[in-house]
Amino acid sequence: MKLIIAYIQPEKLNDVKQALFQADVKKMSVTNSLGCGQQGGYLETYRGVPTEVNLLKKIRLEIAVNDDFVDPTVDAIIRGAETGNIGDGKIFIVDLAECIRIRTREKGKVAIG
Amino acid sequence: MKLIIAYIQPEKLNDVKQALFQADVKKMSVTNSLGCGQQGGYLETYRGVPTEVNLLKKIRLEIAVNDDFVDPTVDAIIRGAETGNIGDGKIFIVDLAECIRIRTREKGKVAIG
Amino acid sequence: MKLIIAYIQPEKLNDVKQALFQADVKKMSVTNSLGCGQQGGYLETYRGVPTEVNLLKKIRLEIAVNDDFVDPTVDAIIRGAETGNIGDGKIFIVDLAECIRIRTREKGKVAIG
Amino acid sequence: MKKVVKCMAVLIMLMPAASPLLAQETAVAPAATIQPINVVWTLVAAFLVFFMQAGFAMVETGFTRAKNAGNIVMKNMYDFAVGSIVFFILGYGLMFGDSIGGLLGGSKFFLSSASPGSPDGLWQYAFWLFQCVFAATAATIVSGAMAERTKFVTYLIYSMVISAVIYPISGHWIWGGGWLSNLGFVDFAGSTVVHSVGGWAAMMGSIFLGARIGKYGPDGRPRAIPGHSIPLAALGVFILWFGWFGFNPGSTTSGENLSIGFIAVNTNLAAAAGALAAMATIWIKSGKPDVSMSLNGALAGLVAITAGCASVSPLSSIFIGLIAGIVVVLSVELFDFVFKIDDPVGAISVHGVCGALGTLLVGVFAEAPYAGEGINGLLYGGGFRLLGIQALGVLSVFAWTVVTTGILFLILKRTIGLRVSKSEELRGLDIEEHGMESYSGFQIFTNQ
Amino acid sequence: MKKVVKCMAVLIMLMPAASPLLAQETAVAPAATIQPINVVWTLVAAFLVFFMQAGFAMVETGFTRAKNAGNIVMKNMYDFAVGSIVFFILGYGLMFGDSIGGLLGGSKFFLSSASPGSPDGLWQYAFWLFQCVFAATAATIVSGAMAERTKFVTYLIYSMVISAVIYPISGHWIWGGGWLSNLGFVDFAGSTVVHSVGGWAAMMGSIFLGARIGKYGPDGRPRAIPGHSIPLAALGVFILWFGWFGFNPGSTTSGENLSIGFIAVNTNLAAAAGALAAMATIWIKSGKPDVSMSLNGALAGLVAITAGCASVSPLSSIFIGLIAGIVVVLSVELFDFVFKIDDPVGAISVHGVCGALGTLLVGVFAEAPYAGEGINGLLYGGGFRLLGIQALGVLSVFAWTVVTTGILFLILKRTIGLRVSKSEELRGLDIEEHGMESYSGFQIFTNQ
Amino acid sequence: MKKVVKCMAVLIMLMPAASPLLAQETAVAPAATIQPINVVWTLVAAFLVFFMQAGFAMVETGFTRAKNAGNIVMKNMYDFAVGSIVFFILGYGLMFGDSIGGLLGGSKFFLSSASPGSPDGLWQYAFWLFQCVFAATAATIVSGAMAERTKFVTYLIYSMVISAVIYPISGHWIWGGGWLSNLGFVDFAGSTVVHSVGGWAAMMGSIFLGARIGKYGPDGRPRAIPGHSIPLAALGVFILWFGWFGFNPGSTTSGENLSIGFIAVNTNLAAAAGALAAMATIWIKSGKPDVSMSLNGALAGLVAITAGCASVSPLSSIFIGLIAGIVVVLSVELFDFVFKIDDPVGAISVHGVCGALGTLLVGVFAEAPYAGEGINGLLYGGGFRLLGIQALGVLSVFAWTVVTTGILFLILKRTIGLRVSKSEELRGLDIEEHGMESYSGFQIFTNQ
Ligand SMILES: Nc1ncnc2c1ncn2[C@@H]1O[C@H](COP(=O)(O)OP(=O)(O)O)[C@@H](O)[C@H]1O
Ligand SMILES: Nc1ncnc2c1ncn2[C@@H]1O[C@H](COP(=O)(O)OP(=O)(O)O)[C@@H](O)[C@H]1O
Ligand SMILES: Nc1ncnc2c1ncn2[C@@H]1O[C@H](COP(=O)(O)OP(=O)(O)O)[C@@H](O)[C@H]1O
Repeated sequence: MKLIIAYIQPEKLNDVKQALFQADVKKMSVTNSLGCGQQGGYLETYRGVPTEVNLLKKIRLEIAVNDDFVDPTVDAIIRGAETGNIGDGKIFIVDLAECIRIRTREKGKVAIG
Repeated sequence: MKLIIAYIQPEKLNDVKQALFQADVKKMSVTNSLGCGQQGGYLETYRGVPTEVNLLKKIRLEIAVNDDFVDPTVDAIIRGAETGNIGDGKIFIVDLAECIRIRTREKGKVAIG
Repeated sequence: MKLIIAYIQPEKLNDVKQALFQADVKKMSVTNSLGCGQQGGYLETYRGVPTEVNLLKKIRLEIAVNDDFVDPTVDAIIRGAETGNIGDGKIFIVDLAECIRIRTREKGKVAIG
Repeated sequence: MKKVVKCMAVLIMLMPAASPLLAQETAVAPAATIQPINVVWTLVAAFLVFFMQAGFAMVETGFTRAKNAGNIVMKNMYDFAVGSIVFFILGYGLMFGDSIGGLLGGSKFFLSSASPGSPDGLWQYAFWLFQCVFAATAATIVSGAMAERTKFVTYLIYSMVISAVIYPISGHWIWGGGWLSNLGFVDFAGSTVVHSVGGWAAMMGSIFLGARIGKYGPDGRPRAIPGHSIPLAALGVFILWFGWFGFNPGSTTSGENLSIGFIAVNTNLAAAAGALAAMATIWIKSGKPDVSMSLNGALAGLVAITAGCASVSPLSSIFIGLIAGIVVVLSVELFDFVFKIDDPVGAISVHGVCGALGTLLVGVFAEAPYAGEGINGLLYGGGFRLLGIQALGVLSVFAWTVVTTGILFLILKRTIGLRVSKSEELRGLDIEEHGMESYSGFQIFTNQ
Repeated sequence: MKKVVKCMAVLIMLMPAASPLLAQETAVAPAATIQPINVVWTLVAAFLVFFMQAGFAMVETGFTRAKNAGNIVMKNMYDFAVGSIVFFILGYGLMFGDSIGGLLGGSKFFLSSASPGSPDGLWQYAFWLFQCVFAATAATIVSGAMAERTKFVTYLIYSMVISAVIYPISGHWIWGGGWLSNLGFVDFAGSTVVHSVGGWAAMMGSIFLGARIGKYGPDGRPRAIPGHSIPLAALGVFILWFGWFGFNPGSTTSGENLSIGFIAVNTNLAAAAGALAAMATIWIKSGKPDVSMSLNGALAGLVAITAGCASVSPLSSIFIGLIAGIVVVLSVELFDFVFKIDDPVGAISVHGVCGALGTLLVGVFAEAPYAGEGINGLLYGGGFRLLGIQALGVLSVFAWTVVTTGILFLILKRTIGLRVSKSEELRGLDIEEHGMESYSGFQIFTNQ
Repeated sequence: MKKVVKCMAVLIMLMPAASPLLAQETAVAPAATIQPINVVWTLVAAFLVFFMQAGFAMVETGFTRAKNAGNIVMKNMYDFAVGSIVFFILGYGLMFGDSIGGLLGGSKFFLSSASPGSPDGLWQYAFWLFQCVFAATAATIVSGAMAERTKFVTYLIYSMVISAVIYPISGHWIWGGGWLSNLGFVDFAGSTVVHSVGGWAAMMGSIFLGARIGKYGPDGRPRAIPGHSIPLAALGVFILWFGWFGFNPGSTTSGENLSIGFIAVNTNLAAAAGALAAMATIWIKSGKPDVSMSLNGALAGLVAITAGCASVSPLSSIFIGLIAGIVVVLSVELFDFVFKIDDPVGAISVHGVCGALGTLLVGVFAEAPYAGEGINGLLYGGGFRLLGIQALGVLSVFAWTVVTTGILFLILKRTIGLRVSKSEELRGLDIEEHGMESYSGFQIFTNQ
C-alpha cells in the first residue's frame, strides 16, 4: 500500500477529481497548503508597495491506494493537473505500513478502498 | 517509530482527544481537511439549486509514536471516533525514520513523547 | 529521498524560511496546524470564563529532499526555529518512495529540487 | 391625539421643565406647522430603531460560532418580519387600543385608528411604525440567549406570540394607559417595557432549552465557547448605540420637545460610562480587558439609561452607566457560574437585569428639572415613593413575562420541540436547518 | 419650484387625501417656515438612500466568492463615484431639464438650475442629491448580476453610460415631466424608474457575459456557487431595508407631506411579507428555509412596494409583499434553470421582475384615499385603465433598457471586452484585477 | 445663543448668501417655531457623526491583520467612551467656554451652560453632543496609524488627553471664538480642527512607536502588510461617507440654513472625485487599481472638502476632491518610502495632509456667493489674503499638535511604555492584550 501526496494548483482540483473518478479512485483527502517551488512566486502590490509573494496557494491531496493502483492514480493526477506551466505541482509517494477503517476495524487492502 | 495519520469526523475530535489522553498519548497535531470516502457526500441546496457536496469536512490527526504505542493509539482513536456510521474515518500508519525535538536536538524514541 | 515534516511556531516561519534558503533548500509546502505537545497550552479567558487552550497554533512544513540534503535541511530548520523554549517544535522524517514532477513527469532525484 | 398615550405621558412628564416653551409654541404657532417636525422626527427615530435589528444580528452572529451564523441572522430577520405583521394585526391593538380595565387594549387592530384623510390619522401611521420597531426589539433580544441550539420553526412561533400578545399586554400597562402608568411608573423609552421583557423571555428560553453541548464540563464548570467574529460583534454594538439615539430621544415622538437634546446626551454618557465600568470590572477580575464583556458594558449602559433618560441629569446618567457596567459583568458571571444558564451573548444580563436596574435607578436619580414637577428620586428628596412604584413595575413585568413565556416555552417543548438534535447542534444549524454554510470556502474548525 | 416635477407630481397625487391639511398649512404658515423641514427631510432621506450603496456592496460581496470580494466592493464604490460626477454633468439635465417633446430634458446640466442665492435655488441642491443617489442605485444593481467575471474597466464604462444617459432618459418620461407621467403612470418611488431599469440592464449584462465557469454542468444543469459570507449579506439586506425608509417616504421630497407616515408603514409591511413569502416558498420547494433566497424575499417586497407605496393601503402592501416574495423565488429558478442566465445575487428577479410586478400591482391595488382622487386600481373600481397605463410604462421601460444596454454591452464586448480570461476568473478577480487578496491570512479554498 | 460661536460663525458666514431668506424668516416666524428644526437637524447630524466611529473601526480593522482585530475595535470603542466623559468634564469648557485671551475657554465645564429649563438651555445639550462626536473623531483617527503595536492602556491615556485638552484648545482658536476665528480663518466643518489634529497626532504616535516588525526589510525597503478584510474596510468607508453627511451639512447646526443642500452636494462630489483620482493615480503608478488606496481616495476627498464645503461651488468641490485624491496617494508613498513612518491605514495622509490641503484650498476656491460676502479665494479675485490666513491656521495647528502630542507620547514612552513586546506583537494583540482571538474557529496564518 502506498500513500500518495500530491500538490496541485487550486483551480485544477475539479479536473483532478474528475480524472481520479474515471480511474476509479474515489477516496481522497484534500487540504489547503501554501507552496514554494520552481514557480518563484509573483509580485503583488498593496497600497503601492510591491510585494513578492513566494508562498503560493496549492491544494494538497492525500490518497491511500493499494500497490496496483499507484500508477493509475499518478497518471490520473497528472492528467488532471498538467498544463505544462511551472507550478503544475508534484507528487510524492510514501510506503503505507497499515490502513484501518474505523467503522469496521478492517485492516490492510480491504480497508483502503 | 510510526507516524499515525487519522481522518475523523470533526465533531468527534473532543472524544478522540479524551480517549488518547486516557491512553497516555498526549502529543498530536491536528489539521482541517476535506474528504471523499465511502460516505458519498450529501445534498445541500443553495438558492433552490440542489448541490452535491462530496468533499466533506474531516479532521486530520497526525501522531508520531514509538512502536509499542501504535496499538494503544489506534485503539484509542477508534474508541473515540467510532459511531458505526459510514464516514467514521480511517487510520493510516507510516514508518517514521527519524524524529527530532528542535529545542534539545534529541533524536529518536526520546524525542517523540 | 526523504520527506521531512516539521512543526514550528507560526512566528518563526520567516526565520526558518531564511535559514532554508541559505541552506539552498528552496522548495517546501506549508500548512496551518494545531498542536498538542509538551507546551501544555495556556489559559485564555473569554467573558470571564477561564479556558484552557491546549491545541496551539503551529505551522507544518513538508519538505521533500534527496538523502544528502536531509542533514542540512534539518539543521536549517533547527537554526531558524529554535528559541530554547518549550513549544519550539518537532521534526519527523519519513522515507520517500518516489517523487514525480507533474509538468515534466520526471521522477526521483531530479524531480525533487 | 388623545389616544397617543405614550406621547402624551411624555409631554406631561416634561411639561414642568419645558412647559413655558411648549405652551407658548402651541399658542403661537398654528397646529398645522407643528405636525411635520413631529412626524419627521418620529419616523427618523423609527428608522434608527429599525436599524438596531442589524445591530442585534451582528452582535449575536459575532458572539456565536461560525457554524450557526446563517441561522442567527435568519432568526433576527424573521422575528422582525413576523413581528411586523402580527403587531399590525393584533399587537398594536392590545397595546394601544382603548384600555379594558387598565389591563389590555381592545381596539385599533389592523391599525384601524389610522387613516390617510386627516393629519391625526396620518400621524397614527408614524406612531405605529415607531411602536412596531420597539416590539420587534423586544422579540429579537431573545434570539441571542437561545442561539446555537433552538429549532428555527419553534423560534418563529415564539416570536409571533411575544410580538402579538406578551409584549403588547405588559406594554399596555405602562405605555398604553394601563394600571402602571396610572400609578406614575416611569419608563420613558422602555428599560422595562422593551428590554426587561426581552431579557426575561430570553432567560426562560435559555432555561427550557438547556445549555449548549460543551458549555459545562463534567465537573459542572462553565467553559468558554468563543464567538467567531469580534469585528462583526463590535460593528453590531456601534449600530445599536447609533440606533439607540432613535430609541431614547425618539420616544418623545415629538421633535418640538426640545428635551430630545438632553435625552441624547444622557444616552451617550451612560453608554460610555457603562463601557468603561464593564471593562474595568472584567479587567480587575480576570486580568484582561475582555472584548466581548466590554461590548456588553456599552449595551448595559444603554439599556439602563433607557427608563430614565428623560428624568435624570447627565451626571446621573454617568452614574447609572457606571453601575450598569459593573452589574452586567457580575450578572453574566452569576448566570454563567452559579445559575448555569447558558446565554451565549449575555442577553439576560444586558437586557433583563440592566433593564430592571435602570428602571429602579429612576427611583434613585430622577430630578424634577428633568423629570417634571414633583418627580424626584431618593437622592433628590423624593423618598422611597417613586422607587417603590418602580419596583412594583419591575416585579409585575418580571412575573408577567416569566409566567407567560414559561407557559409558551413549555408548550413548544412538549409539542414541536425546542431544541435541535445533538448531531444537528454539533454539525451546526446552518447545514442542518438551512442546508448551507455561512462561510463557504473558508476553512473553519467546525468541531468547536 | 415649478420645475421640481417629481416633487410636484407627488404633491398633486397626494393632494386629494391630504389636501385639507396641506392647503391650510400653506395658507397659514409663511413660505419661509415651510422650506427647512422639506430640505431637512429630503437630505436625510438622500443620506439613507446613499447608505444603500453599502447595502448593495455587502449583499453582493456576501453572495459571491471570497476571491472576488475586493472587486465587488470596488465596483460598488466606483459606480457611485462615476455616477455622481456624470449625473452632475449630464444625467440630471437629461432627466429633469426642460422637456424636449416629453422624451428627454435639455437643460440644468452641471446643476445650473441651483444657486446659493435664493431658497428655491438652495432647494435645488437638496433635490439634486436625492436624485443622484437614486441614479446610483439603478447603476449599482447591475454589479451583482455581472459579478465574478466582468472586467473592471468595462464595468466603469458601463456605469458611466447608464448614469449619464440610459437611466435619466427613461426617468424623464416618468419623473421629469415626460410622456409617461402625462399619461398618469404611477411609479411613486421608482419600482420601474430605478429598479426595473437596473434589473433589465443586469439581465442584458448577464446574457452578454455568459455564465460563470462551473455554474452549469456539462449536462446543462445549474450548480450552486455559494456565497462566502452570509452575515455580510444579511447585514446588507438590513442596510437596504433601512435605506429604503429614505427611498420611499423620502420620495415625497417633502416633510410636510404627512403621507410619509403611511408610506413608511407600507414599505415595512411589504418587506416583512416579502421575506415571509419567499421563505415559505423555498421551504416548500426545497425542504429548507434557504437563507439567501429568504434575504432576496425581503428585497423583493421592498422593490415591489416602491411604485405603489403612496397609493395603496397597508393591507394591500402586505399582499403586494406576499406576491413579490413568491414571484421572486419562481423567477430566480426560471432564470437559473430555464433561461440559464447566471445571476449570482438574483438581481434580475429582485429588481427587474419584482420592479415590473410592483408597478403593475399599483393598477390592481391603488385606492383613492391613499393614491389621490380618482386613482383606483382594478380591485377598487378603477377597472383596467390604470393597469393598462402601468403595463404600457413597464413595457416601454423594458424595451428602452433592453435595447440601449444591449447595444452598450455589444459595443463593449466587441471593443475592450466584457469578460476576464478564464484563468483570471479561476484565480479570482481580486488577485488578477487588483493585485491583492481580500482576506489576507485566512485560509480559503480558492478552487471554489 | 451668543456663546454658540461655531454656530454663530456659520450663520454670519452664510448670511450674505442666504440672508434675505434668513432675515425674513426670523422676522416672520416666532422664535419658538424655529428651534425644533435646528435641534432635530443638529441631533440627527450628531447621530450620523457618531456612526462614523463604526466606520473608523471597520476601516482600521479591515486594513490590519486578523490577529489584532479585537484590539483595534476596542481602541475605537474606548477612545469614544473615554472621550465622551472627559469632553463632558473638561474638553467642552476649554473649547467653547468664555475665551481667555482667545487661547482657551474657561467655563462651561460639566456642560454647566445647559439646563432643562429653557429653549436655549435645552439647545446647549444638542450642541454639546454634536461637538462631542467631533472631538471623538479627532481622537479615533490616531488609532489607525498606531495600530498593531500600541499598548492598550497607553492608548487609553493618550485618547483621554487629546479629547480633554489638545483638541479642545486648538478647536477654541477656530470654533470657540479664539484668535484664529477672529482673523477670518475658514474651517467650516473641521478639515483642520478635527482631521489635521487627528492626522498630526497620528504622525507623532507613529514616529514614537516605530514601524511594525516586518514592515521594513533589512534593506530598508517597505513591505506590504495586507489588511485582513477588504469588505469590512469598504463597509467602513461607506459608513464614513454616510456619516460625513452629518459632519459637513450638520455643521450649520441649523436646519433652517438652507445651505445644507449645497454643502451635502459638495461633500458628495468631492468624495466621488477623490475616489476617482486616487484610483487613477495608483493605477498609473502601480498598474492596478489598488483597492485599499482607492478607498483612501474617497476619504481624502471627504477630508479635503470639510473645510470649504460651505464656501465653494460644486464644481470647485470636484477639483478639490481630485487634488486630494492625487495627493493622498503621493503622500502615502512619501511617508512609506521616504520618511519610513509606518501608518497601516494611511491616517496621516488622509487626515493630516488632506486636512491641511483642504484648508489651504479654501483660500484658492472660496467664492462669495457660497462663502459669504467678501470671502473670495485666489481664483475668485480675493488675492492671497485668505490663503495666507488659511496657511497661518494650518501651520499653527500643526505646530500645536506636533508639540503637545510629541510631549505626550514622549512621557508615555518613558513611563508606562508605548509599545507591546516583540513576542506580543508577533502573536497578536488580541491574544496578548485581551486573551482571546477575534476569529475563533477560522484558520488564519498568524505568522503574517
Ligand atoms: N521538494 C519539495 N518539498 C515539498 N513540497 C514541494 C517540493 N517541491 C514542490 N513542492 C510543492 O509543489 C508545488 C509545486 O511545485 P513547483 O516547483 O512550482 O512545480 P514544478 O514541478 O513545475 O517546478 C509547490 O508550490 C510546493 O507546494
Ligand atoms: N483511500 C483514502 N485515501 C485518502 N483518504 C481517505 C481514503 N479513504 C478514506 N479517506 C479519508 O477518510 C474519511 C472517511 O472515510 P469514509 O470512507 O467515509 O469512511 P468509511 O471507512 O466509513 O467508509 C474520508 O472522508 C477521507 O478523508
Ligand atoms: N508525537 C507527536 N506527534 C505529532 N505531533 C507532535 C508530536 N510531538 C510534537 N508534535 C507537534 O509539535 C509541536 C511542538 O511540540 P512540543 O512538544 O510543544 O515541543 P517540545 O519539543 O518543546 O516539547 C506540537 O504542538 C505538535 O504539533
